[in-house]
Order: sequence, then structure tokens, then C-alpha cells
Amino acid sequence: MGLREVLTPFTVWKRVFDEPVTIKDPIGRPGADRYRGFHQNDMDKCIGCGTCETICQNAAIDMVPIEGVEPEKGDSGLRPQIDYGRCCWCALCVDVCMTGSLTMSNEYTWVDTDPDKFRFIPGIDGDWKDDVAGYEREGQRVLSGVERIHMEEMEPEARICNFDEIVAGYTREEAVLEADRCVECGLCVATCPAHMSIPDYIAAVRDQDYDRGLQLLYETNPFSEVCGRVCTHKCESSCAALHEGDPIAIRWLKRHIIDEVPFDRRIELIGQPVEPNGRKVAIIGAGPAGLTAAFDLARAGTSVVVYEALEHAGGMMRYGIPEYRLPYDALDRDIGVIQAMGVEIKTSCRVGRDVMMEDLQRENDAVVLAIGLHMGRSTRVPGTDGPGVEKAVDLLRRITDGEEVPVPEQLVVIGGGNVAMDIARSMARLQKAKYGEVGITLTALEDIDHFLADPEEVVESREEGVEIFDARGPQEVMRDASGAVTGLRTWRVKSIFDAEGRFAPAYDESDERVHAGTMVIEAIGQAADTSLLGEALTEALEWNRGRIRIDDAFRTSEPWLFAAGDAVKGPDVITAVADGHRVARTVMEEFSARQVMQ
Amino acid sequence: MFSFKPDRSQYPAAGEDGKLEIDLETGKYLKLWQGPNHPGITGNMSVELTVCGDEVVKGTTHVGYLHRGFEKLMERRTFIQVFPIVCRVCVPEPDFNEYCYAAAVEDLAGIEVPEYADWMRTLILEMGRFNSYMMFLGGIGGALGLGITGQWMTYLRDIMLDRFEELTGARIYHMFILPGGVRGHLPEGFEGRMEEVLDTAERYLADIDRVMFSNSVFKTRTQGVGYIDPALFEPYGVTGPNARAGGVAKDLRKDSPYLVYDQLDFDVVTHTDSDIWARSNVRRQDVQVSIDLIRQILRKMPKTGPAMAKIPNVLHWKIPRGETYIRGECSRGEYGYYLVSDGSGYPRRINVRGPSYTHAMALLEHMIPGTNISDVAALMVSLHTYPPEIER
Amino acid sequence: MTEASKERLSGKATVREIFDVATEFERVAHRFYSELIPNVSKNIRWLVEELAEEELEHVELFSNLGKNPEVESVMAAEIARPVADSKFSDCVHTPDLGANPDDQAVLQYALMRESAAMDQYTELAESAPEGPLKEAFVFLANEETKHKAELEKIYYEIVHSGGV
Amino acid sequence: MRDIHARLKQRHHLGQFERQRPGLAFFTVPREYLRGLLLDLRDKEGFSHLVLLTAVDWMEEGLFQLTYMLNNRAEDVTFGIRVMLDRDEAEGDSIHDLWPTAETYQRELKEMFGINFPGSPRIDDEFILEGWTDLPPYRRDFDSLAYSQQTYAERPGRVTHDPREHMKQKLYPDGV
Repeated sequence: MGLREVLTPFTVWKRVFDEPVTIKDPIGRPGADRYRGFHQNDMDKCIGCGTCETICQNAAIDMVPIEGVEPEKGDSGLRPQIDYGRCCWCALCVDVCMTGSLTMSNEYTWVDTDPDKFRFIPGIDGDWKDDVAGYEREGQRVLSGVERIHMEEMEPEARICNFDEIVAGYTREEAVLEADRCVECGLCVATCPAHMSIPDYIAAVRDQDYDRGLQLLYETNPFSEVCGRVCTHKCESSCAALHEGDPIAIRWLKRHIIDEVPFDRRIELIGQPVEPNGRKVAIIGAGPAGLTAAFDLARAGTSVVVYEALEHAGGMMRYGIPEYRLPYDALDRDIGVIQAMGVEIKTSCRVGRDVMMEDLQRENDAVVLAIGLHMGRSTRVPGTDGPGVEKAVDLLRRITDGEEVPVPEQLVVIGGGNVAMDIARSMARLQKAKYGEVGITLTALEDIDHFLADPEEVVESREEGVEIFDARGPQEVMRDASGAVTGLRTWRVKSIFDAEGRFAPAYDESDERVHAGTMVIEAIGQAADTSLLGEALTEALEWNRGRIRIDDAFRTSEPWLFAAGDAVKGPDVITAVADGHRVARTVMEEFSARQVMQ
Repeated sequence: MFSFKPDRSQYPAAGEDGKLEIDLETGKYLKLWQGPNHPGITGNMSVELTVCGDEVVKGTTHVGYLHRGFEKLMERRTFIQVFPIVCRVCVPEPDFNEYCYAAAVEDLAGIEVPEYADWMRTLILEMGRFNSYMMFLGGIGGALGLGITGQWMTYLRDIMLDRFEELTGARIYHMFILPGGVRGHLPEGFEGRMEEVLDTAERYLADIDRVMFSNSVFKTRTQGVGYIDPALFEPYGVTGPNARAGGVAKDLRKDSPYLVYDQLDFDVVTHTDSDIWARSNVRRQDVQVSIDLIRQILRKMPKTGPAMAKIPNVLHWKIPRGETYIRGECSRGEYGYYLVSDGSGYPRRINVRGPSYTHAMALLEHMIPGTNISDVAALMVSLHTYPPEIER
Repeated sequence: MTEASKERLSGKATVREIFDVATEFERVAHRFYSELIPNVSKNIRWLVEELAEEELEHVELFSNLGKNPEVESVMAAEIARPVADSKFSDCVHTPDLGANPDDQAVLQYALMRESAAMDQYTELAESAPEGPLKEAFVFLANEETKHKAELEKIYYEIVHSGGV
Repeated sequence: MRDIHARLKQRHHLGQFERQRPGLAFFTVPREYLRGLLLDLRDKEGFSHLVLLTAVDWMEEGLFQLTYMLNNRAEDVTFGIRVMLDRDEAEGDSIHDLWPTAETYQRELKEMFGINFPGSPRIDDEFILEGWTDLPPYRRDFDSLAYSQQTYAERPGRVTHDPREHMKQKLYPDGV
């Protein structure tokens, strides 16, 4: 050890002259751009899905109602409140946020003497509410899957030659992957007309517990084969996942469950109805509403007979929806389960002809009317009377019944809803078989963005060769000297909706077009055929703008008569199912009330 | 100048079975508690010393002052929810927890992490190592009465924390390494600001060399003090700089390269003396290795690329049944996570293997007898232990 | 060609003539819808009832105007005969909608009538001498325009929806 | 890795070799063969580094798993050796004489899991806990949430709402 080692340390005395490195006023020092400071929440963007609460490992987040934010489709109306006594600033809530509404500011100093102040609602409280800097997740969310698992479907060339089902259905692996994307927020449940336990049955798919899944399905819907294929799946339009990706394929997952449970097992799982209660109910119409009501009533021990005018049960599910969307055997399985509950379905039995309404009234404790909308409307523009002009519902019914229908080489469809797509695509298949080519023009009042048909129907129709002319208003069915149809004359629709969103088409008469075709099919709207009621009952009933008046519980003005389904409400299978449950409940409540009276 | 050679032939007295016979009633011995609240850098642990004169005859380590039951807490959380907890096991160098946990989950779940994330993780770990060494260099100075090093090192650590802050969004618990990757990319202009930090650090470290390693007092008090016989390394599970100071050139970064260490150029620092001086020197040199590595990483790492692999929905992420062990070379030695999954959405068991577990317990207790009271602080610091790793 | 038609083509008409035709137009319409009510099925009766009610309001409006001396004073004045007059006057003759017309048929007829009335009143609102009569025509022109728009919406809702 | 296992398999009744990744494998050994195996590994196979010793509670199966993690640093190979113990009579064999540092691990296991290692120095000394009378806390049947709820008071005033239930109450309270 030398002198050097005694003296060297003193050389650092030079630092005496350095500026101090401490920060003079640390209170005002801003955090870095990415700093994870106090939370911010874009209240309009937030949908109250509660995913932030779920992921929080500190249980720091509560979902609370906010004044002025009401629950609505796809928004629970709740917003996160954060307890800063627990928060650990990990920002998993920000990363998992389904909409990207939840972020963090770079603010990190907050002094208050009231500890309860530190339970605060980002987006409402906090001076840093609108600060730009602070933590936001980089890019789209990565903590839950963004892209939907692809569904295998037949290619257009393969499917146009036949009526085979297009959608393959998920394999187990695919279904589990798709089910994995669900965050179980449950926003979809309110949107589903039948309020199916969607997150729960998706969880059952994840767990590969198909028995549990099936039981969950049957709690709210006896038509899962049907709804798993053709449901309008409004649930998917309120799915939290759609905000930064594809909504969960809820419909396909439902179908997957039902695909995985064999028919006999379904009956086993549902179990037998309760003891007969001695009541009798007649249901008119074997569509989704009528059969759902029948299922519920039968399970509650009521003796149920369903009267169906057509040759087979199913209503529009069979006679409206083409086989390539909903194979008949799938529908038969759903109906089979309902029959296994003891429901008797009398087909080819038209009320008003084969059995009288008065008899039904007399012989039953209640009658449920679920007749649907089976009468096609006509535009009644000039030229619609006479051969060569058909209504879509009639044609679809005839195709289902296996009847020979006229198939011209070139035809025109009027309408932009699913029925229009159904008939166009059905006729396309028949044309393909007959001529080897598709010759279909479809015209609709609506512009393509406002079609009532499901977007995938439009896409698939086009793939199959249907030529779509949107925003065209039909003016005349053109006929030649012999009276044969030669085409449809249309005007362009300038605007279709008024300020209130009601139909009020305005035409540009100068933009006229004639769509060639030797047949015109009208698929514009449907009406209920209420002639079965007979004059006396029609007079006795109260009506509401053309429809039988019902109350919230589906009671008509006649105490023994109830009505449900498209004929009174509409517009789709799942709504009809929901109606069926509701009307069944009302009927049972009515029975209990009568019991008390006696 | 000074030489301290205690005569151990007289005391403490040993019984026939070789056990020490310490009878406090004799007045010959005194119990003295070093910690848990002492101003050193070893954190909240205490050593119960039995002294005779100024010589320590026995030392017993006591921990439990910051036991929060992390391992148990983790069992009650989903795999993603464990992520914010792990870093809290070690304040000065939390990132190893994040890395080891993430890598363990990835190993069991079969997830391939994107290249960018591997580089970023390496960068984070080296930045953390730098900070941890700052704590050490400040601490060892403080333990021997050199207050200035602590101030400088705190400053250097602080400007490195600034870089952590702008990169990860937090200063202490970065929570940046997610299972599946990392949370983000380098901010614009990060390399330049990092270079400023490294440059400043190098200037200050040069002064550390002057004030500490060229200081006769420091030398005298550390050379030959706190010697660990390399033969004890394996029985006592000694790893990291503590072992390297005894000539064992083991460094997991080299021996079992993880992340991108096989693409980086660096040497393993060793020393032969295995005393406090050697351990301090190894760490001092290793800071330079870290500084060089940070520079290399920033130069070599890809500029773009995904930061995260595709992972399942974390809200119901189930990890396949199995067990794994992931380790890395942290500033104190082998850091590891032993993860057991029973196939559910919650870990069955997570065991954190921190180097302090062996260094501060069995090893320290073995070393203490015979030291001078005034050297105990330096001895404790020289093992570079962080008690939360022990009690987790 | 009848005398009346010839007169109508002459291009000029007295206010009284116009007034009488309009009164008759509304009266006939009210009677037509009122008589139709029992002939239609109950489920579409609401529609005919609403139409009858609207026409009744117009009939009352005209009968009040007739009693107004200010209106009486301009009855002899001549004004331009509206272009739409012939279509409008034809509506005085009621059609045969069949024994049990449906909602669509009633709506189509009502739409045609409203359309004629809207055109007629709009023109008259332009040409009528200042005073309560002009005000009445302005009011009616507005009313009929609104009715027509409303009927069109109902028409589209009934006929063109349900095409899901 | 696999040949070491094959070499030692017969002699020490090793269970199936489970390779987790290159350089890491697990296998089970009956308790009575553990010591011999560890000695062989340490002295003949170069596994001289005891990485860790810990336990896993397989409560449902009535077992404790002891994991001895051994590492051969030269070959860069780690073995996780499992010993399954009856959970009701949890007792392992002390290896403090093979690795002195094992003493700490064994003390912790005694305290946290209630697994005894007779002969291990200071096995009954408190390690982390002080005056603990409840179940050993790292056992699966010790409910840490219940413990915290009993021990600490929640600050009142927090209420949360389930989105699905909230929407039901607000939008369709009677279920339809």
C-alpha cells in the first residue's frame, strides 16, 4: 500500500464544484409519456363489459352505474370505479380493455385528506381526465383473441349445384379456440330475445362439457339446431369483442354444442316432463313460437296439441328457409325433442277447415295462436296481375314440398331481405340444374348498406351469381303483346328513409331501367292470414293497426286466446322462441290464477 | 498497516460434542442485533450476533420481516394475474421475476416468443442488473463509512430509472415482460438518451475507482476479510459474483445462454481472492460488462417486429399440466422460477429460487463466527442479498 | 263532353265553383270512408277509421268557411282553374274497391286521393285572393302533403316490411 | 441426459423420464432410494449443485411432492427429482449432511408445509413466521383469503355490479 492509495481518493473533491443533480421541485415533474399514472376512461367508448374488473388481481375495480348512462344494446351502462387503495398500476385493465376506452394518464401525484376520494371513476373524476400523455397499450389488444376462427363453408361452385348445407360447422379444436376468445362479459344476453345464457354455454364449449352446454341451451331455446344455423344472431352485434376485432361466433358455437350431442342423449339430458296437471292447450301453428310454447307447456305437465295446416311441422323454418341454410333433418331433430316431451302435432290440419276455432275454444283450457306470416305481399304495380309474377313465400313453400316450380332462364326478384335472398338463391340452384347457368336479377328499394338481409346472405348470393341492383323502386312489370312477362321497370331510389328512419322512398324518374326476365318474384313483405279466426272472433278481438292486439304477456282481448310469433310481433326465429316462452308462462300463470279463483 | 489475527484457541468454548457453549450468564458474551432496521443496504433482515469482546462467535439470520406470502398469493391468481405480483419479490432487480415467470409459463404452454421480445427482455435485464450493482456499490461503500458512493450510485440508478420509466411506464416495478413477449417497443430516441446515461455512469464509475478501489482504507478493510473457501461453493449453493470472486467462472449467460446472450460478445468477470474485496471488484467490473452489453443490444436488436406472441385469451388461460424450471444469471447469482401446473387456470405451485436464500442463510451463518463486529455489515453487504427472495 | 267539363277547361273558375267542388270532395271522401268501415275486416278497420276522421275535419273546416262573411264576399271572384282540377274533381266519384277490400287496396286509393288533393290545394293556395280562404287553402295544402307522406310510410311499412 | 437416467434407473428404481426441454428433465424416485440417488448424482455424475428443494401439495391425492432440483453445471443439465410423501404422515429424509444449505430448505418446509425432516438442524426453529398456530400456510387447505378476511377489516362502501345481471334488472327484470 503506497501513498497513492491514500491520496487518490481525494481527487474526487473536484466534484465539489459540480451542479447538484437533484431535482429542485420534484412535485411538478411530469411522468414519462408511457407512465402508468391515474386512469382515464373514454365514457362514450366504454361499454361497461367489466373485463377490467375481471382481470384485476387486486380486486381494485368495481363496476358501478353512472347517472346519465343507461344500459342499452351492447353497453351495460356500468363504468369502472377504481380503488386506489388497492390498485398496483399494472395496467392489465388497460391492456385487456375490449374497446380501448380505458387508458392511463402520466399524472401521479394526488393528495387528499379524505381516503374515500381515492375510490374514483375515471372519465368523470380527476383533473387528468383529458391529458394526452400516459400509458396506452401499444396496438390492438393481445390478451384476448381478435380474429374469429374461420368457418369452413362450401365454395360457390360446389354449392350452387345442389341444396346441400353450406356451412360445415366447427370441429372441436376450432370451437374451443373460438370459445376461448369470449371474455364472458354477458352483454350479449340482454340483446338475445330469448336471453340465452351465452357466456355459460360458450364456457361449456371451452370445457368440452357438451352435456352441460346442451342443458344450458335447452333452458332458453328448444331450437338450437335451427338457431345454431339461421339465427339473426343479434347477440353478435352487441359482443364486446367486435370493438377491436370480430365478434365471437356465438351462433356457430351454439350449433357446435348441438352437433356434439346425439339426439337420444339430448332427451336423456333434458329429462321427462313433470306429472300431468290436467290442463289442455291447443296451439295453432307449428312454427318456432308455437312449438316453443308447446315444449314449455308440455314440460310443465300440460297436454298440448299443435295444429298445423301444412304437411309438416316447422312453419317458416321449414317452408321459408331453404335447405342449404337449414337442412330438414336438423329441424326434425329439434321438433323430435319437442315431440318426445309428449307434444302432439296434427299436421295437414287447417283450423277453420279441418277443425273449428269454436271447438278448440270449447275443448281446451287455452288456445295459443302462432300462425306466422304466410301470405306474400305484392307491390301491385301495373302488370303484377297475371301469370309470370310469383310471390317468394309461395314459391319457397312449393320448393320445400317438392313441387315442380317454373324455372325460367332469366328472372327478376324484388326485395332486399333474407326472403328475397332465399328465393333468389333457391331459384339459382334450380336454374343451374336446368340450364347450367344462373340468370337472376335482384332489385331492392334499399341501398346495399341498408339491406335487411344478413350481410353474409348478400355476399353469398353474389358469389352464386345473383346480380343485385340496389336502390331500385319497381314501377311496372313489363309484358309483351301476348301478355308474357318480359321484365321489370324500375326507378332509382334517391332516398329511402325520412328523418325518423321510416320508409319514405323518393324516386329519380329520369333514372329508369328495365331488368329483363320472363318471371318476376315479389319478396317484399308478408301478412298473416287471419281468416281462420272467422268473422265473429275477428269482430270480437281487439286489433292494433292490423295485428291482433296483445298485452305485454301475449294475452289477446279474449281471455282464452293468446297469440305469439311473427303474426303479432316478429321478425325472426329467436324472437318467436322468446315469445313462445313468454306466452307459455302467461298461460301457466293464467292457470294458476284460475286455480285460485276456483 | 493493520492486521487482525484473532486467537480462536481460547473461545468460544466448545463442549465435548463440538457444540459451542455460550452462556450469557457468564457476562463473557453479549447478544447484539444487527437489523432489521439498520441503515445498510441488505434490507429488512437481521442477524442475531453473539459477541465476545468485539469478535462475533455466532450469527443467526432472522428473516420474515417482509413476508407477504407471494408464492401462496400466486396460487390464488390466474396465470395472467400472477404477472403483476412477481416483480414485487425483489425491489432492486425485479425484472428477473418477470422474465423467469414469463419464460416458465411460455415453456409449459409451448409459446414461441418473438425475436424482438427476446432482445427487449435482455435489454431490460441488463438495465436491471446495472441498477442492482448501483445499489451494491453504494451499499458496500456505506457499510465501510464511504457515504459519497451511495449518493453517486443513487443518482446513477435514478437516471437509469428514468430510462426504465420511459420504456416501461414505471420506475420500480416495471411490469413490462408479459408471458408471450413484452408490452411495447423502444420509444423514439431511446438509444441516444441511454447513451447519455451510460456515459455519465462511466464517468462516475471512474471516480468510484478512485475513491473506493484506489482507497487504502477500503482495501484494508476488505482484503482478506470475509473469505469464502471455494470448496464451500457447492455445498452452500453459492452462485453468481460470490462464486466468481472465488475463481469459479460460472455465469449462466455464458454457460447456458438464454434470451439472446449467445449473440452477444462479453467476458465472464472473475477474481481469485474470494474475499469482500474480490466480490466488490467482480461487481465493479460486471457493471462495465452490463454497460457494454446495453450498448451492444441497442446496436444489434431489430428495429421493428412484433413484441408479443399470439397467446390464448388470458381470462381463462389454462396451462397444460407439467412442471418446469427457468433460471437466469441475476446480479446476485442464479435466479429461478419453479412452476408446477395442474392443468387448471391457476398455478399449482410457484417456487422462487433467489440466490439470497442460500447466501444470507446457511452461508452467512457459517461465515460469521470469528469476524470482527465492525466487519459484519460489510460482510453482509458483500454477499449482496435481498431478503424478500428468502421469505417470498 | 259535359257542360261542366267544358267549363273546367276554360281556364277560369269562380271561387264559388272551386269552393263547392272542394267541399264536395271532402264530403264525399268522408262518406266513402265512413261507409267503407263496416265493409272491411276488423283488422284493417283502424286504417279506414283514421282516414274518415281526417276527412271529417276537412268537411268541418269548409262548412265553417262557408259561413264566414269574408269568404262569402269573394265567392264571385274569378281565379285560375288549377291544373290538377280535373283529377281532383274525378275523385268526387268514388271507386268500387270490391266487397271486402284489403289494407293495401284502401291505402292505394287513399294515396291517389291525397296526391290529387295536395296538388289542387297547393295551386289554390297560390292563386286564391288574400283572406281566410287563402289561409284555409294554405293550411289544407300542408295538411294533405303531410297526410300523403304519412300514408306512404304506412304503405311501405305494411307492404314492404317483414321481408326479413 | 437420458443415458444418465438409464444408467441409474435400475439401481434407484427411477420413475419415467420426463424431458421438459433440452437440459431439464423430471422423474420420480421412491423415498428410500433418494439418498443413494443423490449421492450417485452428486459424486459420480457431477450434479453437485442443489438448485432448490421445495414441496408441492397434491392435496386431492393425499400426497406431498418434494422436488430436489439438481444441476450439473459443466454439462448444463438439471434434474428435478420428485419424492412423493404421504400427506398425512409428512416426513422426509434430511440431506443437510450432503448439502448444508438444505437445512434452510428443510426448515422452511417444516414451517410452511408441515413436512418434518428428523435430524435436520434447527428444524423446529421459526424461520419466517412468528407465533404461528394455524395450519402450515403453504398447504393447499390453508385458505389465505379467509385468513385475511378474518384478520383484516375491509374498508366499507364498495359495491360492484355484474354487467349481465345489471342489464337484466334494468332492461328485462322479469326475465323476458
